[in-house]
Amino acid sequence: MSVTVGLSVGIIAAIRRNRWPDKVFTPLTYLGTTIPTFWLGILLIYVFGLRLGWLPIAGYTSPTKDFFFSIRQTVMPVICLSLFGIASSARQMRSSMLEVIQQDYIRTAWAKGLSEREVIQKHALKNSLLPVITIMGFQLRMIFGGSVIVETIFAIPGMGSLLVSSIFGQDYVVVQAVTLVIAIIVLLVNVVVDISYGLLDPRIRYD
Amino acid sequence: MINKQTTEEVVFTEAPPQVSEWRRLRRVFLGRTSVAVGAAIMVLVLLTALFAPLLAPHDPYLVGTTSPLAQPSREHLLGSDTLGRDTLSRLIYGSRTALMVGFVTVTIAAVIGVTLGLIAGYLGGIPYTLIMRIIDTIMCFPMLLLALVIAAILGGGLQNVIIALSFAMIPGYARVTCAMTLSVRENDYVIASQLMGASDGYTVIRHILPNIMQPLLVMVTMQLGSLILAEASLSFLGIGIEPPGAAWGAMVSDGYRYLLKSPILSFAPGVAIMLTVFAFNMVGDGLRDALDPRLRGLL
Amino acid sequence: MAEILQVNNLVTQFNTEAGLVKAVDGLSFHIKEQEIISIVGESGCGKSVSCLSVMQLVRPPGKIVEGEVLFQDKNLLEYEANDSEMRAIRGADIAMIFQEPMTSLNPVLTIGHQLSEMLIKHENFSKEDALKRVVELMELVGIPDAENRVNAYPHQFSGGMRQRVMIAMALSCNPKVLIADEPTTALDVTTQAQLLKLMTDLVQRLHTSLIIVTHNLGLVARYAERIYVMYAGRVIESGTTKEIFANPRHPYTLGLLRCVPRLDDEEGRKLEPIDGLPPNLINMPPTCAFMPRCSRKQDVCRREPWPALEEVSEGHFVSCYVKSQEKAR
Amino acid sequence: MIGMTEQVILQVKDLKLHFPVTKGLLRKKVADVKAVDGVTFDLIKNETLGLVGESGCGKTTIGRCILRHYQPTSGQIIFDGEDITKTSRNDLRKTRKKMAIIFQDPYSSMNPRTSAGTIVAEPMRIHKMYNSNAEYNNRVIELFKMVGLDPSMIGRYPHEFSGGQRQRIVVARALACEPDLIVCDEPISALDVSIQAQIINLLKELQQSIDGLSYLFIAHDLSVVRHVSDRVAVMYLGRIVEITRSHALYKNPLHPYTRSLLSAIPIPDPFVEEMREEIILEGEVPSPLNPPAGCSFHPRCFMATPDCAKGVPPLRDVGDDHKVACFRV
Repeated sequence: MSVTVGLSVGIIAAIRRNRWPDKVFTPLTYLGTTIPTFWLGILLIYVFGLRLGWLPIAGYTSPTKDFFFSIRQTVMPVICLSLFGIASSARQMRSSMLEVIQQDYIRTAWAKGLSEREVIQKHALKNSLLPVITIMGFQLRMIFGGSVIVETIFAIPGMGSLLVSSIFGQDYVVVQAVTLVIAIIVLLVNVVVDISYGLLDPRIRYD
Repeated sequence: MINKQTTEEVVFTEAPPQVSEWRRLRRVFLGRTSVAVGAAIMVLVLLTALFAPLLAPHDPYLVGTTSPLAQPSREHLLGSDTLGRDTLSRLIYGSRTALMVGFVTVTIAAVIGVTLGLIAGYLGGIPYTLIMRIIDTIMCFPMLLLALVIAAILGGGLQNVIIALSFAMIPGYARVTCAMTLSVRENDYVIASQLMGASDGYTVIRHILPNIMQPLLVMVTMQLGSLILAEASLSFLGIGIEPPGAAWGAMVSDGYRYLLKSPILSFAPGVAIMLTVFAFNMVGDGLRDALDPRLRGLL
Repeated sequence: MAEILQVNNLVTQFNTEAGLVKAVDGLSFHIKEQEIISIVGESGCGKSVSCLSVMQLVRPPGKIVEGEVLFQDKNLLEYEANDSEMRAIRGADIAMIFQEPMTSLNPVLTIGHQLSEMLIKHENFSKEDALKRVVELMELVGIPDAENRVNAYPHQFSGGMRQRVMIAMALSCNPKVLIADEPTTALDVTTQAQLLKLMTDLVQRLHTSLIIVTHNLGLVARYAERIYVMYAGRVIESGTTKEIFANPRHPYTLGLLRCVPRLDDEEGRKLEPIDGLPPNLINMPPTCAFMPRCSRKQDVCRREPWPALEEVSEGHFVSCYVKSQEKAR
Repeated sequence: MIGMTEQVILQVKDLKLHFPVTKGLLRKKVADVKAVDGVTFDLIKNETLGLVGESGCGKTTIGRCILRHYQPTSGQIIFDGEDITKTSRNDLRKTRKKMAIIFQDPYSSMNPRTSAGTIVAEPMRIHKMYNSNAEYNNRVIELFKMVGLDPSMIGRYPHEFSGGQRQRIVVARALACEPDLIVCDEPISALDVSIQAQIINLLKELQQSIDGLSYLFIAHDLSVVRHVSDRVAVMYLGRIVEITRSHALYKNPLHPYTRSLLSAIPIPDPFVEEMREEIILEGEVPSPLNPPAGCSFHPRCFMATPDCAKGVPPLRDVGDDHKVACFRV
């Protein structure tokens, strides 16, 4: 999923704080959280689909049918969906890291004579990931919200566009069903987040 | 008396000289370019919305002021849409829709959410469990989907969009307020007030509310940005404003079909949305940094 | 015995939004091999910042402006803060124990991991050997059931036990100098006594020099051989503990000794507080910083700049124009 | 022995407070934390009773019970002739007017968004003591003068005061409704050494000038408690182990815990320190969740015999207003 991409980019952006990567990435993350998904989709279609003609503008093909065409079709929707996630997890990671390096135990790590790389990797990273993981749960929900729009724009027959069309068609049984499915997925994700939180933070253990 | 106040002591105080909140605010808002630009855009958008009838060069609802899908010209700076309506005027009127939905929704959501959060956080026990369980359940659904479904059940129209978005926003406020109340409640001055014999209402209004106001203000500002984004998304999907009303999201959606012929039609409202959201986020960011006590001394 | 660590004219400043804070303002002190000295002062007098400056661990906006930190005749301030030379000294030659045992250990790493890190880094231990040594170290500092608790996390330890871990960590590479910054302030009295006894016993066995940084005059009297009294970023009086307690010459030292309640007080003794408030270190006037609170000040104190340290008897230095002759009690 | 002429303002009889420990979703009770486990003492009008012990011994909890912040599990608290464990919420308001509390941390004791004058006036306004703003103002000015603050600082906000000045404001607030009892919960331990004496002296002077003002002085520092109190109660794991006149406590401590506690506190005098015997206690304070059987101190006690594990020693009078809970004395 695109969340993984988002997080790894976020970490890289965060660790190189206050140097040139920070100066480049941070404004970009602001841009990423303010750009409307649907508008980004249209921009992408306009530039890569219509002007340059590199990628197909819409539709969905099963990867078993035509693998490469399918990949090319999914590039733009994935970028669209993941940009917000990448941007906001990068921002979260950065501020969380900045907070962690102020802590007493980081001072202890410095006092041990460790190098910057060791201090960051061994002592700061795990701690600063904790709040980011909580945010990731939220992000997944945002992606579900976004998928409604992205599927509409790129004419992908998915759950989101099904929901929209059934809402307009006033087919409430389908609306109910789709909502239920999404709620269950979100719940499952929350459980996964909770479990990984417990694995990372020894202070939280479940009976 | 033990502690004689001498003139010399005025020079030597233990408490560091504090930089007043206004000064910090000014420093953050003028010192950081992004925040300053954000604040400027925000003021601009607010003024545009307020004086839309004076600023708009044409009637935004008048069909056929020029030929349909006209390209930008001196008369029509941003061209016209399929019905020949002036895009710039519709853009200006669209700011009203965006801000109106934003402000009204934030107000409704904040009032209800903060009240719920205060009750849950201050009383604890059964009210806490009850309120937080309901909040958690609502939070299982993505905000946009929730608003979409509610709007679908209630039917279109701006009013229902506001209701739907408010409902989707309440859990956020309730959660944040509850968490802050729980931490403020632990302060000795709250306990002291209770032990003096103050009533719960007095304690909440005098001691808790004033001390959670600042972070709430930051949250409200930030959420205005995401609300404008959400409203745009809904109107893009065709929910919300009814024709011939102007909304940015709907304008993007209209222009989308004529992307090759007249790209400006969907680009212009997109830029407007982005700038406005950016402005509110920046101002919120600036407020947060200026008001964060942990950053005191660092800025 | 030879001086192992010598700090000369150290100046550390913090550039804050409220103004320039001279946290340490021309501090000099030294410690000999196997000596136990104490730096005494109230909060905000710059004692913690001095320790961090020695290790070059001052964080921005703090900055070491000038001075020398001579360790085995090398000036540590010539190294960049995160140079490999500086890092090789940190932990291995000069170790530090911090005030807050609750927050000074990394919550997500095991005790064993945190203790073995320095052994692997500075002493080239293998992972297995390091863990064996860690168990020995934990037993040395009196942590019961060390074998099993190697894999525990800090939150499973009490404050006292965590500070024992910190002591074990600090002494793991046999440092030449151990700096303990308010090591027991956050702990209970009986735990405090346990830990200081442990620490002083261990440094004697390991031939380590110990600097106890504290505001507690009782601890100083019990454990330190020499003391430095700090006020507003400077040493205002120094000498052997017995000399200072018997003949305090600076009015501030005298005031400190008279304002604390003692267990062996006569019934009805009235405490004599020091008037006024500790100074805030922004925009300090050039005169003696204690002058506004001083009950023995004379005209010369208002006119002249802060007096230099002056030797009044062998090894007893004081920075004061008046030099009180009164006894502490 | 309490003389007939002395008026008892507060009587605590067999006070117990057990916090249930719950587990799981259904909040099933699995155990009790016996924070306070059968405490009995009297407080005489105009007297200061010191309550001393290490963290977790229940001293703060007792203070909070007396103010009915916590509802005791059993026992009686008789304040001014009335058992306040059973008063209704409405009548409690009247009782609370006659009691006040001073907290440890002067920074969190005051709402940062209200001015010093408003803070001091708050209890009076809650109890609607006066009719006009001018009357409130005059009383606030009077209180400011009483605690040694310049009345011109009434309009200032908490962050503009130093720690010591804030604690004076808190004292002024506590005095506002002319209470009979002030619970001082570690009122000086967050302050600087040179400021502590100012607050101690202030509290003592106020007691001398205000007729009928009693203090319950809770602290961990025995030298401070001994200095301010007429009588001292030493607590260990929710129980009082020794209670006596304060000067007798240093001269003739009976309970082994009191003796080791006294020994753990260093005296700021190197000459005295050389002569003192050191009793270093083994181990740490056990968890009140699972206290040792019998005398809860026996696992750490240097005087313990096997019999000590068999029963809880009662607090018995050994004459001269001295009570101790130990089988061996």
